[in-house]
Amino acid sequence: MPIWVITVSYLLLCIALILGFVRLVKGPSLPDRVVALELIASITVGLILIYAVQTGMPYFIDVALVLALTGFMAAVGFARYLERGGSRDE
Amino acid sequence: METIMAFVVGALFAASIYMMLRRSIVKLVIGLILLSNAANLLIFTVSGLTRGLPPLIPEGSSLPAGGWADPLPQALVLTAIVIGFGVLAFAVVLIHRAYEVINEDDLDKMRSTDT
Amino acid sequence: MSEVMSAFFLLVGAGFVLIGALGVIRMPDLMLRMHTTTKAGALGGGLIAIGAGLFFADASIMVRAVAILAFVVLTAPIAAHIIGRAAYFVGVPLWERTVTDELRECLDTEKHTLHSTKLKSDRSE
Amino acid sequence: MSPEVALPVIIPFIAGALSLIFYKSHAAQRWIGVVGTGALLIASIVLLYNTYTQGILVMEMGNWPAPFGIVLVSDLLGAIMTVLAAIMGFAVAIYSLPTISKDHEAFGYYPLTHLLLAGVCGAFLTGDVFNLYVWVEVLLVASFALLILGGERAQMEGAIKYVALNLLSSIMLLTAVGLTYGLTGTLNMADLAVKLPEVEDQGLVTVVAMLYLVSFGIKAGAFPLFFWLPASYHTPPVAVSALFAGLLTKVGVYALFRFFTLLFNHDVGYTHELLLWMSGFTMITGVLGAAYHYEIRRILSFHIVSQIGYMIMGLALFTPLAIVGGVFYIMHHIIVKANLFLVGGVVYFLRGSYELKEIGGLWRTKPWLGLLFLVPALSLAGLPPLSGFFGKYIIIRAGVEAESWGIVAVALVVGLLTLYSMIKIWAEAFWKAQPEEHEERAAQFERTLSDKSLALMILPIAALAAMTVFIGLGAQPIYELADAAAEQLLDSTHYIQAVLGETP
Amino acid sequence: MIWFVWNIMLALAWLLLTGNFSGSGLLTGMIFGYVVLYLVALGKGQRITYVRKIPQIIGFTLFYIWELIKSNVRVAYEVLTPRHTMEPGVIGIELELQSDAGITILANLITMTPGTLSLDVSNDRRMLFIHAMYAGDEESLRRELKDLERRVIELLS
Amino acid sequence: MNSMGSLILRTTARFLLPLLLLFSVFVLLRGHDEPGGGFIAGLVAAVGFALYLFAFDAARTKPLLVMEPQVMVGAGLLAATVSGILPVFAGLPFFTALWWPVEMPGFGEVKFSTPLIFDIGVYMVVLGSVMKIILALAEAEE
Amino acid sequence: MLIAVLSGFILAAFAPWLTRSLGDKAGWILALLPAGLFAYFLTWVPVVITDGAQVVHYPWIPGLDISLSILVDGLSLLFALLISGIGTFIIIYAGGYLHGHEDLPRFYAIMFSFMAAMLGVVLSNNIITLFVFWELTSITSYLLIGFHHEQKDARWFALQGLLVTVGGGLALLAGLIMLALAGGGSFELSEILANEDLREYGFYTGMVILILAGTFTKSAQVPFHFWLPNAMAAPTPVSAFLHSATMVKAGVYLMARLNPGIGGTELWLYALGIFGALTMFTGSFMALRSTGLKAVLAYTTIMALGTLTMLIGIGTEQAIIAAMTFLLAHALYKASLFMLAGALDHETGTKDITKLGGLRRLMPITFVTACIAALSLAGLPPLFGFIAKELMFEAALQAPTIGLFFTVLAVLSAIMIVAMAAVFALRPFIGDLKETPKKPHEAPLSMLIGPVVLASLSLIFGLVGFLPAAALVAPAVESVYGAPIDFDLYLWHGINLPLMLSVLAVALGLLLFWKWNAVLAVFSRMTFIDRFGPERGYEKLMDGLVWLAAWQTRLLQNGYMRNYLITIVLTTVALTGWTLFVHAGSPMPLGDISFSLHEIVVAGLVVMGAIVASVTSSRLGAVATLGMVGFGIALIYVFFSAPDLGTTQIMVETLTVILLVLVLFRLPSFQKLSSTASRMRDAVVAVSLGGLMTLLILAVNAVEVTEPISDQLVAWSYPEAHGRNIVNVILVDFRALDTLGEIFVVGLAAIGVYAMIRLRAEDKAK
Ligand code: NA
Ligand code: NA
Repeated sequence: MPIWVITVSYLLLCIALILGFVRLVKGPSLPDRVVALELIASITVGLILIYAVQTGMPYFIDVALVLALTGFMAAVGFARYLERGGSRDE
Repeated sequence: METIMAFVVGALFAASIYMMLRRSIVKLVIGLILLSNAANLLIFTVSGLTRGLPPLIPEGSSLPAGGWADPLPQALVLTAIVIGFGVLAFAVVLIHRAYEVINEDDLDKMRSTDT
Repeated sequence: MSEVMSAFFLLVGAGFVLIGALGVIRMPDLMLRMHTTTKAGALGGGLIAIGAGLFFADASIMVRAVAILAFVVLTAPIAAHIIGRAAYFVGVPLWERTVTDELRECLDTEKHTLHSTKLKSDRSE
Repeated sequence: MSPEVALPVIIPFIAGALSLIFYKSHAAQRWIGVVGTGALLIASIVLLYNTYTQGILVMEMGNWPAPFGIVLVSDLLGAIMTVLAAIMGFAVAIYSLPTISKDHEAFGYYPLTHLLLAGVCGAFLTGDVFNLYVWVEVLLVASFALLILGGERAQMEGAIKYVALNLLSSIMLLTAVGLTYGLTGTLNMADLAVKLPEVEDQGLVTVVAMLYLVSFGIKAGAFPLFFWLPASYHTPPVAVSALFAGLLTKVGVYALFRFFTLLFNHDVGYTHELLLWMSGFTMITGVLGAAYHYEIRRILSFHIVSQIGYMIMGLALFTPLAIVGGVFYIMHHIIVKANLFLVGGVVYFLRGSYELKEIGGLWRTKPWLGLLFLVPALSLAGLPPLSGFFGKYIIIRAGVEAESWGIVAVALVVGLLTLYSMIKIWAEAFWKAQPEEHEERAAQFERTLSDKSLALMILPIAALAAMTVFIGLGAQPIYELADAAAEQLLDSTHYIQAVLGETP
Repeated sequence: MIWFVWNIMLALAWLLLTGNFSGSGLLTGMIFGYVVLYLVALGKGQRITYVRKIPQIIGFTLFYIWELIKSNVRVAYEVLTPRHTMEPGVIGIELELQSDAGITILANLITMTPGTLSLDVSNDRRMLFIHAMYAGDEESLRRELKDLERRVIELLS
Repeated sequence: MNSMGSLILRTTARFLLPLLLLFSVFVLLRGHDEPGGGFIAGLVAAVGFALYLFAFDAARTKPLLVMEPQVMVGAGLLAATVSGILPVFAGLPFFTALWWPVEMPGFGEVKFSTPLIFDIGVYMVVLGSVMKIILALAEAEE
Repeated sequence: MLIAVLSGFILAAFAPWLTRSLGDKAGWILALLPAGLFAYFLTWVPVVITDGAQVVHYPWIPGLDISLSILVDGLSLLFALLISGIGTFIIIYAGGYLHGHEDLPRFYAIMFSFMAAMLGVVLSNNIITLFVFWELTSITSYLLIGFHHEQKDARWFALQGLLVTVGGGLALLAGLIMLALAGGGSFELSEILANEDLREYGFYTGMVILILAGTFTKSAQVPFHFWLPNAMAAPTPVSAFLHSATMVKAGVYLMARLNPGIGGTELWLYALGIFGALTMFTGSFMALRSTGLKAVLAYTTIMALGTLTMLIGIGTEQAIIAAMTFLLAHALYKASLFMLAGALDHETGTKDITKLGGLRRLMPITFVTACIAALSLAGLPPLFGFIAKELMFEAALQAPTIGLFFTVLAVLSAIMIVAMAAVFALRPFIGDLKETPKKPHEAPLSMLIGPVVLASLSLIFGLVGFLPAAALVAPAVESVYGAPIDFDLYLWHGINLPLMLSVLAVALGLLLFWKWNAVLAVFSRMTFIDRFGPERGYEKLMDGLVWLAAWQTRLLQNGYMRNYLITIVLTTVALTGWTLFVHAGSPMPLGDISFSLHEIVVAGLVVMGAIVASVTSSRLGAVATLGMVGFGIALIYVFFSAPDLGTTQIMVETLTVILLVLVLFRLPSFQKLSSTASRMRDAVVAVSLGGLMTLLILAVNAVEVTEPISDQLVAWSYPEAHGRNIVNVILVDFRALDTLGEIFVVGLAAIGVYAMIRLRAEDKAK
């Protein structure tokens, strides 16, 4: 794999990560933050996969697999919180 | 990278201690969670960081190919993560329960057992 | 060849992810932000997985890569649905240029139920 | 291989797991409670006997040779501590039968107790620093859960402080372990004893030692790190308080003894001088806290702190005699302090309060209880010929021999103030007549307490009191034990050789 | 569907027994399991049908991927262009599908297709509420969604 | 109202739970050779049940666990402890790994071992504990 | 011999039962033990006279140099005889005095324990054993002073006596240990005292001060004397025994015992001499002010103790002879007087001398006995007390350097004592019969036998001074002086200065007696004395202690969690940081700072996330950010070759977020609770710890580890442990025990959570 592919991929994902973080911090509503967290989970999947390719170690794909499978649980939790009438002003 | 991680870990320690020093029990427990993460990263960092050499032995070999990251700190951190999870699950529920009993999340108002 | 394909998937995937992230910053309200994350974000992750699977060129790894794609594509809409629904319930404001809102009138926030009758009767009139 | 080294860990583990499986049958849990702790007691006594007769015993878990796997090591200090833990476990198991409510039984009191004991024994026996961290966590979480059984407001408030500060301590321990591995590449204590001196920058070793000092200092309840203890120890059911009082801080003390004899003995002038200061302030602040309070369990809790000071003083003086004194003191104190809590519990069940101002008249109606209180109370204050006197005597003698006049003065004055607190309890709860305004409650409590329950409560108390007297009057064998233990502690070649084989 | 789950179970049992935890092992296990199940079902006088749908599933998947790419391009356009041309809105569409699985699949598909996002189903299951980026042309939007629903119904029949 | 009331989530949970459980068994069994192991596997399974719990409610989730969570914890602890004790009966120290390669006709060699029993114990404890905590919290909330 | 010493303890164990079953006769029968002991000790007298000191050795705790060895010489024998002899009468007396009292059984138990302890003190050859018994006398005495424990005063005074004597005792312990060290390590008195260079010990002064702290408190020397009169809260038999004849003399005993070893220095002379003389004077003066029967006697006891101390301090041949004689004389008359005081109190119902009068006809035996004993107290011929006082004057006159000081104080004391002796012996009996709470009549035999016998002995010994001189005093003097002295005791010494002083004292004393009412009137206006006495000091000390305890405890254990945390964190930073800068010598290289883009971005975001989480005002925002930090850390694990860690971190993070969300549901939102100043302070504290950790990592990272144990684990993983995932092999095989503990932690947490939540549910149900 050409190194520039890896570098560019990393670069794109890192920018995405920073943007996601900005939304996470800014909110303004809790669902906004949760959406940002979801996105960050996706980005994390991407980063892990790129890393697997970079190092040629397929083992790391399993980490991404687990994250892909369970990453949305946090969102479900937050949603449950909101639906049950948790504090909305944040 | 160890040097950078040293600062990252330091920052995590600082942030978590700062958080634990707030008056809210929620922040206390979030601070503890963060602190636990900080300690795990510290262990991971001080025994040296190795890129791309997971301690896994490929088929047909009896040693990891091309060297390995020290597996022992990894095992320690894994144990510590799990222990931390158990302990903090307890702590999280404790503050929940404490709030129900005391109806107060301000630590400054939880002084009856001391004085 | 497979390396080129792999690189292509990786780059496109990463690009999509970035677009999703840009959307999350640029879009004016929560619902619109979710449009970008569920689509671009999720697909981007999935594409990268395919790219990685191609790179290793191993059946078992490819199976996992496809599984990642499948999981991402499967769970992203669920998450979007569940967050969107919750956000709607708690009244996260919509962008001011939103044209219609048919859900609002069907929602009974007290009982936490959503009924279809009101809307239908409106339409049948 | 010596499988008996692992039994004190395995037995309570199995008992705990079985209690969980039979969680619906309280009767089964009680039986498992008594039988399990009884078996633990037997196993630990066997272990101590074998260790005394055969020397340091080592068990290489998983058949992986040290220092690569985890070893359990029974030297005399470890074996002694294990026996004490088992004694406490057994005594409290019996005391629990009449005093632990159905609710608590339903929510895991028995499994928690077993696992607490497992954690404590594991901590005493392990020869691996990370494994020590694991055991500390086991006992800590068990203690968390025991602490909140009942769910009272005070318990919650106490538990928050207890949990937060103890977790902080554990995290420091974890950090220290990580740094230790980073410095030496090993976790085995014997191996560390070999490799730490080889570290080029010995100052760095001292730095790590400081982290251990703080972490174990918190666990031990030493000054200025003890806050969690007086904030929480008086809140759980009294059987739990007794168990905690006897065991938990002693794990910290044990660890200090282990680490600051085996591993960190390279700069005694610095590290142990710090320990000495720590011990002095611990004694004073603890005893003054006790002087301030008028609630039996709070008084006793602060005394735990102050007594810890004596043990640390033994370690800090770091002469053979001082270490003997420290070990002796630990043995004496575990039994005495737990017993005082147990007596306090009886007082509560007879009077309905722990507040000294609300109770009285017990010397008139229950003179035997008075004697059973006086034995541990006067022992705690260090009056002869009870166990506490000999502990204090050895330590003070070591202090005089070392010409550490300041700490000797502190130790003596604190002894007097300890007596003051104990006499306060005695004068108020036993001598003073029952205050009339609380007479009704007292009478009601006394009526409700059945003879059988009382007998089950008194049984362990009397047994522990007998031990207190025995350790006093028959101090020679106990001294010999402590002496042998101290010899092993001070000459780490025994330990290293036993664990690593012929190459120290 | 239950047969499918059983099939996966058997495949895993195969993995366990052979100790070969790899993709090829899984594939072998699936085939092996399918054969066993087929025989069992025969014995019970039932037929396992999901295999016959494989071409249909593949076809649907391709369609779906196409939709996915379209939606992404559209989102990308919206994100990358400086001015927003969206006319978002929440609309309800009536459902023909009544099965849980059907509704769920449809809702997910809607979410992943261009410009639409499923929000919720009414409690009586008659109506699916969606958020659309381009709700200005409501009629064509409804048509598209109906088309999608038809495909799902076909798939599940 | 007990569940989140989302039909979509309920359907998904019904589908994802077995998938996650299978995946968890997969992760458990190959843990000795590739990333995974009892702990991760237990958490994956727990996440599956948690999803089910969020979609439905505690009453409908509990029966799926087959046994009471605390019994599962106890059994797991016992299994792990016993796996450590077994070698003692063979005259070996605690926790010495015992391997029983079993030649199964037609399947090749299958390796049972005490570390495997141990890992299964870990799996049960983790799953049981997490479920116990989450169920208790959910029940309290309901 | 050992059985003799310990027999009291054995009897004490059975005494309650015996007392109950023996009924009225209990006192008489129980007294057989001390009587037997007395006889037994008498058999030792010839042995000691002919063969000198005897040491009997019994092992106890050889490892700690503690033995039960017994030293029988003149001094210990004199004390043992007094203890058992007077004890016999006290036991009989108590049977009458506390007749029918419900607590008599436990009284006897404690009394016998006390007696045994006292015997132990005087007979122990091992100084630690001596100390053991010493402290036992304090504790038993405490229980006896607080006999009427429902009374607040009794409890307070009991505590006072205990704290003073035990406090001194603790100093004594240190002193005794030093004594042993000074003597080359032996803890046996017989060996220590044989040592010539005890006085050369480097810490001689400290040692003496510590020992004297013990003896002065026990023997009620100024300024510790105040506890003794207060101890009169005890029943009279106790006062008679403990506070006159025996326990308070333990201090005197020890000074006398150690005199040959550490006495004879200037320090010894001035410390004992001056404090003793002042005590003597204070006791006499306070006696003069008192109107209570027991108070008068208590103060005269203080006088006697002071006198004895002074004499031991003077340390000349004459002084030692005087001391031992005085000791014997005092024991005889004081026990007698106390028992008589008790009889008066018991029969009349009052202790106030001014309320008594004209009892000579109703209580003739008491009257006569009182007169004899009082004469001895006053030091008039032909009583033994006279001999003692003459010797005392002579010793004072001959004392080195400050003899005049001693003499003046001795005479002044003597004057006052004569007056009080007269008051005691005459006021209750002569004049008109006064109305008393109880109808008075003669006390029963049990209460009279003691005083009569002892008073008679005072008379007999006075007349035939050679008898006690040869048998009792001389061997004791030899022990105390360290060498035999040839002397004899007789009433008539010729007309010399001491005699003149005696005459003067008696004359002035009688004058004082005559004017006693006037004297009392003057004293009653001098209440200011009470405001400055050492007892006020004790009370102030106790108040101060309580205040200090409250102040300190509120300061430290203030209930504010963050103060606890700050203290702990700052302690860590101080200890570790200081050590790092001062002790860690190596320079701190910056180490590996190479990094890749993705690493630095992730690391940066982890830090940013942590900071945001800690300052955000949104709780769930903090939780979400925490989730992101978790993912970031998982990425770091992955980037540095730890796939298992990454996976675990992700799963744990997910579950943590779920838990937090489940729990936070009920908790209130964050409020801004702390001030900017406290935020700044907290930030400084937090950053100091963070910085420290950074430094630690850098320092440790610079250390190269050549052969970590993990290399061996990697090598074994596949061939030996049959696993390709080394981390997993470590977890389930190499370090399975860790994992076992770990899952127990998880299981325990689950039980705890369940208990917390379900208990509440049940509470609600109730
Ligand atoms: Na204590
Ligand atoms: Na290093």
